[in-house]
Amino acid sequence: MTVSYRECCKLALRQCLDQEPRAFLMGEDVAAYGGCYAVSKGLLDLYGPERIRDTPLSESAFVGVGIGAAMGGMRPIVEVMTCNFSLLALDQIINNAATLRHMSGGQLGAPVVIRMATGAGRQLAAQHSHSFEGWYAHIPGLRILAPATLEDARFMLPAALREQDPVMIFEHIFLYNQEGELDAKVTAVDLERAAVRRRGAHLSILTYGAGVQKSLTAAEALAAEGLDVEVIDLRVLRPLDDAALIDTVKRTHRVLVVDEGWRSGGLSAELVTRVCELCFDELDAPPARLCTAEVPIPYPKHLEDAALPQPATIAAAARRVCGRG
Amino acid sequence: MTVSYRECCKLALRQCLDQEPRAFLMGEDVAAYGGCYAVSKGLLDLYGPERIRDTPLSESAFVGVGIGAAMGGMRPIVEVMTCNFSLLALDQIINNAATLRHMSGGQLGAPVVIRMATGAGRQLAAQHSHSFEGWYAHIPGLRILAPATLEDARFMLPAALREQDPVMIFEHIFLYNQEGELDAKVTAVDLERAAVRRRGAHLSILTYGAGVQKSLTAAEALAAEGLDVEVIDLRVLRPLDDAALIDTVKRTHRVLVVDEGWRSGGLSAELVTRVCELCFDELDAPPARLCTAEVPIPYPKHLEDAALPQPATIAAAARRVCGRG
Amino acid sequence: MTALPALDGPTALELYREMLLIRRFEERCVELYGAGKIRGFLHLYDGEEAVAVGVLRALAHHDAVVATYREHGQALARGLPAGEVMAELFGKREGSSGGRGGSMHVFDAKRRFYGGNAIVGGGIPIAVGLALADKLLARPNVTVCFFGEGAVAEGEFHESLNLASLWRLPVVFVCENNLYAMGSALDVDEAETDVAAKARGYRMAAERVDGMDVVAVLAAARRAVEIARKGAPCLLEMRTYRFRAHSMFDSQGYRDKAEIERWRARDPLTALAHTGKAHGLLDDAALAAAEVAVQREVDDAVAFAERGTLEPPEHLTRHVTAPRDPGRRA
Amino acid sequence: MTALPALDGPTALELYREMLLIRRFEERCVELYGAGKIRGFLHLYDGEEAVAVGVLRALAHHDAVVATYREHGQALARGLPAGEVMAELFGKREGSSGGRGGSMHVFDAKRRFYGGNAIVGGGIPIAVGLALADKLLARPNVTVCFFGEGAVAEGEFHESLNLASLWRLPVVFVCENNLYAMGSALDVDEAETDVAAKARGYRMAAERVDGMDVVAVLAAARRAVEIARKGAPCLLEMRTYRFRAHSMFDSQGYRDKAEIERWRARDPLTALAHTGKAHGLLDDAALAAAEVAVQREVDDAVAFAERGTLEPPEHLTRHVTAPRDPGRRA
Ligand SMILES: Cc1ncc(C[n+]2csc(CCOP(=O)(O)OP(=O)(O)O)c2C)c(N)n1
Ligand SMILES: Cc1ncc(C[n+]2csc(CCOP(=O)(O)OP(=O)(O)O)c2C)c(N)n1
Ligand SMILES: [Mg+2]
Ligand SMILES: [Mg+2]
Repeated sequence: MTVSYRECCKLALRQCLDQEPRAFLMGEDVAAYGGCYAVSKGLLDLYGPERIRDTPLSESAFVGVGIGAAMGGMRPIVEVMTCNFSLLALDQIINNAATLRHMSGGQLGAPVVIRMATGAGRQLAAQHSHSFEGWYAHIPGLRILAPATLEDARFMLPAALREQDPVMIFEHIFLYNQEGELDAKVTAVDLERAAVRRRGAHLSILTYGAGVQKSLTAAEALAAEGLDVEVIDLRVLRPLDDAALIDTVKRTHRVLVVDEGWRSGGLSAELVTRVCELCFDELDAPPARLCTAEVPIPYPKHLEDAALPQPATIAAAARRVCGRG
Repeated sequence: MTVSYRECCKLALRQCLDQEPRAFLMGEDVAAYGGCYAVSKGLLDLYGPERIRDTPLSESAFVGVGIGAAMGGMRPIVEVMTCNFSLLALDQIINNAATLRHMSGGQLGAPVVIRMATGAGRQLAAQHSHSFEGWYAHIPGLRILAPATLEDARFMLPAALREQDPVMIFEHIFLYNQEGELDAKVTAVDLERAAVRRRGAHLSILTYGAGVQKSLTAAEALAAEGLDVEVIDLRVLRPLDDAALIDTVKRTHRVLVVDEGWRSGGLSAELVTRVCELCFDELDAPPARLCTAEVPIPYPKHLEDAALPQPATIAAAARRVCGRG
Repeated sequence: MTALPALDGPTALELYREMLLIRRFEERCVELYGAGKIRGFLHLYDGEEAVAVGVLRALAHHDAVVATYREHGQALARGLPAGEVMAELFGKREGSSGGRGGSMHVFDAKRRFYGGNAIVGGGIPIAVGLALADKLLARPNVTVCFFGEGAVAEGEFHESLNLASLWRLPVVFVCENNLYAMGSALDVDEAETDVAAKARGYRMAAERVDGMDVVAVLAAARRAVEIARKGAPCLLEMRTYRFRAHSMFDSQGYRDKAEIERWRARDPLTALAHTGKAHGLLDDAALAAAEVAVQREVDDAVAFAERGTLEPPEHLTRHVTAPRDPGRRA
Repeated sequence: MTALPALDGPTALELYREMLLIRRFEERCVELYGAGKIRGFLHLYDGEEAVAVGVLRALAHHDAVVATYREHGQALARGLPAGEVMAELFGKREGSSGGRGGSMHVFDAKRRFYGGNAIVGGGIPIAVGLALADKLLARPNVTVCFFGEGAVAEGEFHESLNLASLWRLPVVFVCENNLYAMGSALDVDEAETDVAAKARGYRMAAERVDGMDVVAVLAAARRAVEIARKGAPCLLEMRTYRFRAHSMFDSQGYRDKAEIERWRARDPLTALAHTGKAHGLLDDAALAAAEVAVQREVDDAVAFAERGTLEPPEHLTRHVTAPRDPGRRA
């Protein structure tokens, strides 16, 4: 039976609400409207308005309320519609959620899960197309998740709900409609490790989110040319899985980072740097990165496409790293 | 005659207010109180309350008002007391100031200067010790400045005021009391280039802000050991001066980045990555970085000291990069 | 429909024509969205036309306007050429924002139309800043700031109203209270649903206006602009309604059809046509002529947009910052 | 000083003793700051003692408290051991927050004392969240949230009050209106300076209270806690004054000495001593004994802090996230 990424997100919410009586979902239009990307459609009827709570447009306050409720013993799942609006709540996320445990000397924690949509690709223009997940990964105290597969969309959230610290989950807007079979053997996922989505011998692509599918597409094309590409889905953007990086570089000796964040100061730089720090001597070529152009995302499709990494540009970059450019 | 960094900041403000009738200063406690770090002390008497405007504690609104006033033809200098509070204004900075020109197809710009204090080292604990300048450097549309010297404190602001786009200036709290002679030959500075603060042959330290002085101190100690270190003050954190990076690496072939930002996903990663991208083959050793530990800054002095790069740890890292560790 | 004190025939016809232009323009947008010519988010002003048309008629050309993502109505009422707005929706370089912005970011510097802001509440401080510039430069301008009633829950609304009042700035805040923020009814979002009362809480004049009645809107806007022109902010709470979905993705489970029908019965176009005729200011011939003219204007707009050109991808990184004097680095 | 309806001698003495403890504790802090034992920002409660002492006496131990960076008074009145608070100011591991927080971040999970927040307004949503948790878990608790009048300009204040009222949450908002936010007088910051009126604008009960009168504060707090206990938020605007500088760095050019002297004449300690004696609830011997006991408590606190230990630097990265089951990665 095929299922969509969106449905996986919903099943994940249901599991949380069914298994954890202290869990509740809160955010703008999660209840009556059903969620801006229809993820929570129907949940209001199932769980009622106490557990599926519509909030006013008050990002800073309702994220803070989620943090406070977590401190008070609840297990809030806060939906900030999209990462574009999360800037309004950033003070709460950084100065409260991420620092509370430390400031209190370990006495208190804020086990709140903050979900949001992220990414470009739907012609939503400059203010609605941000990819901030890599940027958030800079902040100590947060765990940052980027589900790229149906299984991760399905099982990361329940795992996040069991964490003792704040977790942010970034669901890519481009993936919601993605459909496929859920692997029946998977009933839970860890929140630690990167995953090898395709084995390869010549080059490692390090990516996450919507970059995974694009990189797999590129890898297929490259395979036809005799280039055997490994695709690593980082899954957890903070803390990064160093062991997985070392592992793959030892196998392929070449690295390409594919990141839908902007180039300068993005997560791509961290990955290149880690690879250099962890296994410089294993490298047969300078690690490279392919990122979104350093421009607020433009509205027209052809320009938006040109701004983002695409299978074709990924393939081209891969060839360059392998000296076939 | 010696002058302090704080006085240089004030002289810079005075030059702006004297030479540009459309300039005004706005922020919390800039007028009656004289600025939380006493930078604007006395300016209210000189320029009056229309040009030295106290604002309420409404960071998002008054930064947005600065952007709007800039769109309306003024040349606002907005002081956000410290970068710690700037998170509250981040939506305005990113979604309006940084994107306006692009969204409007180049018709409009927001020539606003946003100044703020940054940095740790005064035992102000987790919420008041952030170093966000490197993080801001991720955002296209912004120019990010980090004055580390008296001359830059004195002349970056007037230059910023002539820009057509938003500029953010991060003044390090540890530097305000720094004193010295202003170089009389300098009457203006550019907002483009990194500066070589010390010439050296064996290693390039790339740093900025309070890291410059610390690195120079380390360099002196290393000189006694026969290690000749070059210290590059980046000055402009966005856009980075690639030519200067290539230049110095070609001279020394070894790189250490010193950054008071957190390690993962910080500016340090971008610098390491650029160096790899621009001149991998010039490198005699993997580029290294020394950053602030990945922890909200703790209050006690000994732990805060341990969290931040210090001359001794810089020297130790430098030795390691040079194979003398 | 209020009495028509100083309204003359030509003005009545012009108000009608402007509302009709918005209506027909957006009807075409829906078709074009279906055809894939317009993409991204598209928020229609259907039902709310009287607000933009009435308010903006009270402005002078030197005044400024700040709007939201639901701003086709404001853009057209402000006099932006329909062809340029349509070209923007097509993402063409001939568009109001050179095609970079799309439906949510229509700008026109010449006409002091400052967007087009897709962050709820994000434009409010901008408007206050524009007004501050006007005050500091001693220009006699007023800035009108549109936002929905949903924005009232954002902290920025409060911060901005306080500042505007504290500094006595010439802003007219226009709250388009269409009762819903996406799917959230006002009383789901607000403990106190009287928006005008909130403004009075900042010591500024505020009025609640029937936003389905363009004549009432115009009259209230004239009063408001006069207050602002004298140097004080004020707020107009426009009670209005959107007849259609929030955007192209909205199944509207949060309200019932009967409610929509009740409001449709108060369609601002029909209402004006009716009263205009009753008072002898409008007649069927004039209305029919307006329909023809507007249809042509919309046809022309679409043709203009169709003819428009795409920016070459090599221009991608333009307009991030102003072009720099290449000599500078030397 | 208000009449003393139900106040008995022991309670009067206890209120006095608590206020005196805060006063003497902080006087010692100033000395210790001069001696370099305490560093960072240090904000004194000098003059405002009646607020924390009166409000927190109205709470049960299961209630919760959220405070600001000016929270020594709240911490002590909440019953945190003076030695632990002082050790925190010394940065010692025996401190309330293990030394990690310092003056601005005193926490005590056992006593439901949730800090210590140095971002103006930052604690307000946290308090609303704590109250939401109590409501959802059907616990009969109330959360008290302290903040200064400067915080009223922050958008978060408005967003939070709206939410608390909309969802009918058991929060008592306590605005410590000491007339200044650093150097900004309230009328420099606010178009409307009546804070209680702002709360009423969110349909919540609000009262203005003489914050220099601990008995009035206690009475008002009891009323407020009762309202909250029944499931509705309310706000108390405490009119008070800080006798000293905002922090250790403040030349106080923004107010004149005479104003300070006028307020000093209303010192909450002297005022309570005076009325207490007039009503036969306190006598000189009891006050003198309180002085001796408090001095000893402060001496002991300093000694405790001095004896405290420093966390080894190898522990630096502790308490960023909870320790993880090492098996997890397997
Ligand atoms: C800060 C922010 N939060 C959420 C959104 C998503 N969003 C877009 S429109 C909207 C509803 C706004 O309602 P209202 O202000 O009443 O305006 P209307 O759409 O009714 O005209 C929401 C929640 C946004 N764009 N910005
Ligand atoms: C968001 C934010 N902005 C600015 C500051 C700097 N600051 C610290 S205290 C203060 C004044 C606050 O005044 P008020 O709320 O009245 O409290 P009081 O200090 O008088 O007790 C300011 C501006 C801050 N800590 N947080
Ligand atoms: Mg609405
Ligand atoms: Mg105050």
